[in-house]
Amino acid sequence: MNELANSFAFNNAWLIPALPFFSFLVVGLFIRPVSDKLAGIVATLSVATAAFLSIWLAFDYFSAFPAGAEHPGLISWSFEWLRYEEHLAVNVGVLVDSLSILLMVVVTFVSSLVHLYSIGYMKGEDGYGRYFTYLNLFTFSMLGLVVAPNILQTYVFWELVGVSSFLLIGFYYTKPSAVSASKKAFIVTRFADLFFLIGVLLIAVVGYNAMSMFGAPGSLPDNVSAFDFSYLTSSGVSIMMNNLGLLTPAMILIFIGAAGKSALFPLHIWLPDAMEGPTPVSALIHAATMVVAGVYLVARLFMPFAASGTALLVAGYVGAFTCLFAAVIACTQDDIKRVLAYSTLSQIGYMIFALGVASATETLGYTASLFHLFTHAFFKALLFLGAGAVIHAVHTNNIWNMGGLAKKMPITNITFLIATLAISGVWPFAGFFSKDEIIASAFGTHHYVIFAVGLLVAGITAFYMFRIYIVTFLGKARSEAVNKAHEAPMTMTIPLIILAALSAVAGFVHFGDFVSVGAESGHAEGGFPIWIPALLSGLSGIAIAWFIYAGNSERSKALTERLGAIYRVIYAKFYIDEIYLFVTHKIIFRFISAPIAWFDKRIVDGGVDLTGWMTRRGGAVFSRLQTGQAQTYTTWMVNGVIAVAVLIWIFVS
Amino acid sequence: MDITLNPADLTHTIAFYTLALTSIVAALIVVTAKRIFRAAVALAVVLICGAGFYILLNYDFIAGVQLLVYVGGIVILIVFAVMLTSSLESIEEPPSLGRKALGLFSSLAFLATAVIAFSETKFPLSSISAEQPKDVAKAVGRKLLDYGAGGYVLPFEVISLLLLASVIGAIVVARNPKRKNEGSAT
Amino acid sequence: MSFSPELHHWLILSTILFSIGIYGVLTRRNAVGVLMSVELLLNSAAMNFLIFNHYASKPFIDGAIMALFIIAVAAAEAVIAMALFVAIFRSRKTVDVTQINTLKG
Amino acid sequence: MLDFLFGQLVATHATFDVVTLSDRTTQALAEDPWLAAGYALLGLAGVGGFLSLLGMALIYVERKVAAHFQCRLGPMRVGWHGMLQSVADAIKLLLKEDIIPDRADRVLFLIAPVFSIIATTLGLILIPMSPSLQVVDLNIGVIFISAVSSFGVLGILLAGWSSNNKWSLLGAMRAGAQFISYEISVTLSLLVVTLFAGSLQLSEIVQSQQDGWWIWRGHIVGLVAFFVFLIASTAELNRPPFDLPEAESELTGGFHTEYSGLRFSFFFLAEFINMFIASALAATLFLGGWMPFHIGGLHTFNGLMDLIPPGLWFAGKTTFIIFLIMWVRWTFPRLRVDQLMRLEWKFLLPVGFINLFAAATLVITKLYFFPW
Repeated sequence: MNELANSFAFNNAWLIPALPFFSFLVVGLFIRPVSDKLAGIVATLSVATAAFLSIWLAFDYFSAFPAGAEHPGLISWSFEWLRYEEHLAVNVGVLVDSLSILLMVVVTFVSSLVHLYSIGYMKGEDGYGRYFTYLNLFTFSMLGLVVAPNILQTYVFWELVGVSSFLLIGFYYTKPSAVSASKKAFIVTRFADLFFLIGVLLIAVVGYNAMSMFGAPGSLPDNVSAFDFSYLTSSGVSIMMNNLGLLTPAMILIFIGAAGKSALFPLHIWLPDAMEGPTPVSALIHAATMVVAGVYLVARLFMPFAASGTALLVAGYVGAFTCLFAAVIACTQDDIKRVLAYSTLSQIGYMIFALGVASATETLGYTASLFHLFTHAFFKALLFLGAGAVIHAVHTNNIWNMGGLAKKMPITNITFLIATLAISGVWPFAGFFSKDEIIASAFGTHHYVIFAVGLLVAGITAFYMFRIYIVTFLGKARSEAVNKAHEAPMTMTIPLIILAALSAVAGFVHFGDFVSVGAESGHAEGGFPIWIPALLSGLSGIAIAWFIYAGNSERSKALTERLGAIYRVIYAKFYIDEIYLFVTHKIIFRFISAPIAWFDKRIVDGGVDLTGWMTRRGGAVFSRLQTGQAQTYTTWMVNGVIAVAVLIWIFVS
Repeated sequence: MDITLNPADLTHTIAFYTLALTSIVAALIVVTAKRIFRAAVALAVVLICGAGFYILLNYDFIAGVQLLVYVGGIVILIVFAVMLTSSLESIEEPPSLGRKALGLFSSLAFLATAVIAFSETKFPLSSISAEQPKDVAKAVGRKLLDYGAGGYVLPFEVISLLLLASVIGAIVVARNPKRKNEGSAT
Repeated sequence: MSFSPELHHWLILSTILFSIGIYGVLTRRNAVGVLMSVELLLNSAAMNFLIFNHYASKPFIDGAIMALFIIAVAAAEAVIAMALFVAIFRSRKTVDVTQINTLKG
Repeated sequence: MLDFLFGQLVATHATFDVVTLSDRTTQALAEDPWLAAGYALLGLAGVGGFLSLLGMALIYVERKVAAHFQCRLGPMRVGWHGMLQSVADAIKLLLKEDIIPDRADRVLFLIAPVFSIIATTLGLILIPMSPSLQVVDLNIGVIFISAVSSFGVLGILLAGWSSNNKWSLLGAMRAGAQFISYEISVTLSLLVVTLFAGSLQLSEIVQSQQDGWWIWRGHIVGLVAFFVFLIASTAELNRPPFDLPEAESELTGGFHTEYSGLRFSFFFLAEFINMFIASALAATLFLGGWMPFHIGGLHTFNGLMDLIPPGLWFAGKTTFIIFLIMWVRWTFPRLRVDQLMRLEWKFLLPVGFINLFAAATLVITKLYFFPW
């Protein structure tokens, strides 16, 4: 703490989430009705300032606690919001540690670029000011989430993220598809959040009781609350909960919440639809904010997860399955944003299974996961923004209506290619290092199935990414729109260039020195050079894509026909949505909801109606007493008083 | 039967019974008179007799206030109300027999209850030596403005507020709504 | 037995007046008549205060103050009642309380 | 406290102290109720005689004054300068037929004039005409006078109602409204003097003016109170320019349109005696009553003034104020109803309140002339 006492950025860390919030209020209430243009500028500037502050904070923090040293969690600012008991309080505050700094930097940085990009992208749209208002709110929610020092604040902002994503996905609220997509996203994540809430309450109850019995653990201040992360991640709590048999259920419940936000199988169905929002919003949701919230949550609670073991393993396999599953679907989709959405699912799967394979002693996976989060934020944002630029130019999402855009849009082409290479894991781009580390951690912890999936998906990723790259940018133009396409304006290309540069070099950061968990940073390098099969896998994917899609399109069509039914199943995304519909409509609605509705209508409402009916009838009967004659009432009153007097007299004397 | 014939006491007694008889008769006229104006006059008589009672009880100041406010103010107000709402020819219909019976029952029940209660209760009488303040008006005035323990300054203020509120309320209620937009005409 | 007025004589007198007032309140058809009967009630209550003050708490004058208050309240009440009667008469052309029964259930 | 029932007819020589009944007389009266009753009857008879004489005199004065204001002579035929005119009128009135309208409320019609005359009588007995001439000296005199004067208006209301005549009813209602309104101002100015004197008893109020009359010893406050009292009492008396309740040109005769003969003379008499009472009250409260003109501290001057008998002082002052009221009658035109109400509620009432407040300040700070 002392090292940072003089740091402006640390002392005013609350400004980082607060700036977008104030901007949200000011823009939404005062500027938006006056000037759309100013709204965009103010919103962008506020987030850019927050980004600047968070980078400053990162700089100060890592100067005070240099690479390799221990990175303590510090509370920069906090106030007591609710206090129930001595050990049951909810604070609102700003927690500064390496994890929150990482996410603050990523969120504010990507968000400010998205804001900047949006100024160009959204020009001329209806609701321009409203858009920036929502964007600010979204950024604020996400920042509030990552700086939360306790799980209840996390939960509050978690829901706020859900609300603001609902608003943004449904931004084109006149479009029925956008409306249903926003509802879908909200309901699915909300459904998952329910489990999260139960998990939170479970651990809070146990933690509170433990603290009432034994007092605060020695290393923590006396006024620590059962909700605080510092308390939840201490080993004593985990052991005790484990002994009670509650740790694994609680952690799995929390993981379900994380899976909802991070769109892990089977709660992934909202994410591909979420592209109904404006493309920069997709970039923000997919790259830096909403979907990584789940990863962040698991990372934040890594110690209890690790203590449970089982929960972590569940996370690992769910992640690995999502990773493969989404990658396979991505190979068949025609919508450029949909492909990118499935690639996001796949990459999130990587991050989650990397966390899953890690343990309290073997922590490489933790570092690798966050490293991938870090690099993925840049190239996925880049991919989406590039795709946005393309869509902006040709006004279609279907890749088969594009082609040959490389000449029309050189900057977009090059930046998109860099991102594609990065996500495919080609040296020296960022994705290579992080993905390599993930695969290595899976291998190093002897999870060979997951390791194999990781290797396979690396190839598939390269395949589908190059599929869309080749179809979109190379070859001949396949539609009229392409001929009219031209390069995007400056506000859109500048973010592309910045992100491209970062995608290229971000991998060289010695990430493990900064973000790690536990005592050792656990670089399980050496031994077998994992990067060779990983790279080979990626390159072979690129080669297959090149073979199939470069040149004429005959081969791809032939392949499609030959795969037949399998292709159709994959193209229909394994009919997951249909299964959901079937389950909800045919089973849940018919056998659970309908009886409940009947019960509600007939028994509950009927009871209320009966009360009302009885009251009305009773009123009708008693209203006969209401003659409207004041003197009748007075007679009752006088005789009543006399009766009371007589009664008092009889009973008192 | 032992009738003491202390002359001062006798005049007192005669005055009491005369006034009592007058006031009871007048009160009966108040509640039964078919011509409402006669009831008002009877009410004035009852109230004047009330002032007489107060004088018999040595509260001459209260008697003065009674005459001033009740007879001079309230009765005249009531007479006004009569004049505004009925005419000389309007003779009140007698109440229905049931209502009459009910009223008679209620009032007699009250009378019986109260009289029985009085006869059963031992009231703590003040000692013979206790003297009433010489100048009741002065004592009442001091008590009304006394803000210490046992003072009545708060009720006094409340009463003044009540009067103000009732005056304003009366104006608002009685004002002809059709004429409210006219200028300064009264 | 003495005929000279004592506490009980006074109390019975005021009670009789009060009972007559009750009868009037309950049976009078004219609203002004009801108001007059209420004045009877108030008057006998004030009288009771003075009676008790005279016979039961001689050195104090709190009863007299209460009587004063009752007179003041009666004045306020008469003012309001008269305004109400005028307003009612204006809209319904009658002050017969048995006709004023719009509150009938 | 029953002493007011018997009265305090005092028959001793003039001194400046209030002379009460001697102890022996008081004892005699207390011991023998028949004596006391006789005494009371005697007092009442005296008052009644005084009442009628005074009334006739006032009527004569009124007519003469009016005539001279209009540059004519007035009654000249009966007696010297028409001195006996009032007697002739009285005889005429007494012999007139007493008409009761067919559809009138007989009972009320008959008792209405009695109400008026009783109120007047009750007011009259309180006036201290000289140290020895005061029928009753109540310790709540001021309140009592205000109270009984309202009986008079009750009589007027009764008369107006029971006549079953539109003019009468209108006149009565005007009288009632006027009386209730102006009663407030009268009481407020009475309270000013009560504050100054520290007593409600009329004899004590007169005593308190030994060093100077309240009209000038009380600075401007006393003067203002005096004028407010004068205006408001003129209005209460239904005299011009406030004679709306009986305005001949509008209501033919107001509340007494239907009255004739003796009953009419009751109203007539009551009206004039009321004027006398108002004047006498003004003289008593503001001009020192029977108290001679004194200036605090100037003993020689005061002694000189004492040579004039107090009864004369009282008569002089009262006559002066009566003259004032008559003067006003022939000087100002009659007000409209709305002007009348506006004068009271928007002018006299605020002035009265401010004046009372000023009086309270004056009393607390003892800022009179001769504050001993």
